[in-house]
Amino acid sequence: MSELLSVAAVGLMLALFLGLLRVVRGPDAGDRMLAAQLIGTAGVGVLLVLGLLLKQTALIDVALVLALLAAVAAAAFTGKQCETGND
Amino acid sequence: MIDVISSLLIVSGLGFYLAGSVGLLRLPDLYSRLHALTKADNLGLGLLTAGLILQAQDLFIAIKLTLIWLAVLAASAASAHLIAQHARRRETRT
Amino acid sequence: MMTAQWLYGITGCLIVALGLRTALLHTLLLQRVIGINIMGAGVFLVLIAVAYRGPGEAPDPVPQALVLTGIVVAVSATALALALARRLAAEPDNG
Amino acid sequence: MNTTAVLVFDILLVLSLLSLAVATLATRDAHRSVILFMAFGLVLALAWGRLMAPDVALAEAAIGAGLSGALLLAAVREQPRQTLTADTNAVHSGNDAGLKVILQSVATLLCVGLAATLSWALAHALQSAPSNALAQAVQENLATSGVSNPVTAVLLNFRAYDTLLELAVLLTAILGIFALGPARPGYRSAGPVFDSLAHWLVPVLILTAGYLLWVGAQAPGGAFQAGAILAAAGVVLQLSGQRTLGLPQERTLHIVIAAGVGMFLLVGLSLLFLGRPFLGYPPAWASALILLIETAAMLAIAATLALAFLGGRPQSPRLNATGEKPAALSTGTLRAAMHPVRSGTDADTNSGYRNSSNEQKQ
Repeated sequence: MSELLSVAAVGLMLALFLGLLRVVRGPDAGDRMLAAQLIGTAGVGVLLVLGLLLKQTALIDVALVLALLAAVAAAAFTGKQCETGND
Repeated sequence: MIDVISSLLIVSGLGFYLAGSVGLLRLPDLYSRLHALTKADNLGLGLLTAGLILQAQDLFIAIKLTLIWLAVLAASAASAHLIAQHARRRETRT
Repeated sequence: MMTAQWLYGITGCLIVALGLRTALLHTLLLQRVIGINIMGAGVFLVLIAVAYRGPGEAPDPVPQALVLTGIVVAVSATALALALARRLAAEPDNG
Repeated sequence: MNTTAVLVFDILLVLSLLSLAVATLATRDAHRSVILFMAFGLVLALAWGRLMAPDVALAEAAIGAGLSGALLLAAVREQPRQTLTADTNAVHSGNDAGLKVILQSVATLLCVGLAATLSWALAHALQSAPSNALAQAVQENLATSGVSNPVTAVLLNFRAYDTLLELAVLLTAILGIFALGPARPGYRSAGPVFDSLAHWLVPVLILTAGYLLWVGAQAPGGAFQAGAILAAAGVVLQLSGQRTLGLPQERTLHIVIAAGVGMFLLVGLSLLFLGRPFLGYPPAWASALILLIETAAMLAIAATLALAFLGGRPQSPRLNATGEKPAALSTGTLRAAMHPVRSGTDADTNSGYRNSSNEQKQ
């Protein structure tokens, strides 16, 4: 089983790496943020798999924090400031 | 038996992840990328956590994994909407 | 087993150099702040790589505690630097 | 565990880190750079998890991937791109091109030298037999420290002085931010989806913070991680239009900010008074005292980081009381507040004044 888990970790890391290309390439800020969200979700997957693989249950907590803070980052990205007025 | 089911779930979850990444890279514009990513990603993580829950013997861990999946589901639905809204705002402004 | 230490440690060294170069040379103020942050991340990477003892082994907790302290200090220093930059931009002479 | 798979995993992770660092630093667009930096923090959290440092991974996930990104985004968004980010050019533009090239190559050489020296030091550290003296000392004394998570034991017992001084650094930073000017204008809600996100995210963040604080004694977690996550809850509240971040006002707020250092000193001095060394907890009380200090530290860290997101001294409620909605302060008003005498000569500032006085009338 740990064989499969380590392969899964590599696969998830590969998905993350592909997402990185989009973050770097853009072209728009929205594209980058979207790809950052993908990296977040892939990161959650990697942490969950690593947690079982390395027998570190604490990594599940890290995954939870990562998932929540990715939402905070998206909120910060789209937050509207008062002074920007009426759009 | 459980191992087989769990392996299948994990592998198919992985497939969805990779499909999401490829979609993110290959699709032409932001809105279609949004659609590819959020669907594939949530399902990918869902299947992955389902597979991992079968592996984890601990009930507490199983509950936590489910909670994480639910959190990601809600968060990514909201953030996908927000990013699309943001892009749309910028588009209409210019 | 120890390849991981080398891999992450050397990466940390490279990241320190990259961050420092930006902090010294970049013309944009915000980029300099980010450069210093990335330089810090490189230092953390070196420290955590040294603390690593292989899979399944308990790592050295002292460098980990140092890095934990470092992360929190770095974010507060970043906040102060951003406030300084904001004040700088608000000065009519520089704005 | 498959060693090749682990190696491939490590190489992919390291490559991601390096390429993100390069991309973050190479771009000249501040907004892009910030998003890349957030992605860098995310991947870094994975590296900490991989290197068996879950305590650090928790802090990085909260701070590197979320909080500092939010801080930087707010800084970028506030002003037109040029004003915040341009113009350290003035420093360089006086020199001719040749001198600039020399300066750049000297700096680059310096950085290469630094990387080489660091690598040499690293090689030295890794090749000599790992000195486990400190780790062993921690392990031997863990039983009397009052907690069973070694990192928490180091932070709050064995090297409590460091943590006390760290909290003092945080306090100094927030006082510096207060001294630099008033807070930036607030946010308004970005629509119903945003609101519903905030509605469940804030309570879940608070709950997670409490869980991590409590669990920090036996497992990865503790005051820093919990404080950062609580601060993230404050940031979300602020983004959804709450000016006060759910924080108490004025005097109570000042007490909360100083709570970490204050509780540390209180405990340390009381122990001194009772004939123990400063911060030398009696083993029987250690875990209770640590929890007490950690709770105060969490509140202080959360308040400090959430206020840091405001970017300045919070406005006194009097200012907001005149308008029906929170007063929208433009950059012009910020300038006016800073330079009341010069404001008459500056056209930009004038318009800022007019805008804000119009708003007050409405």
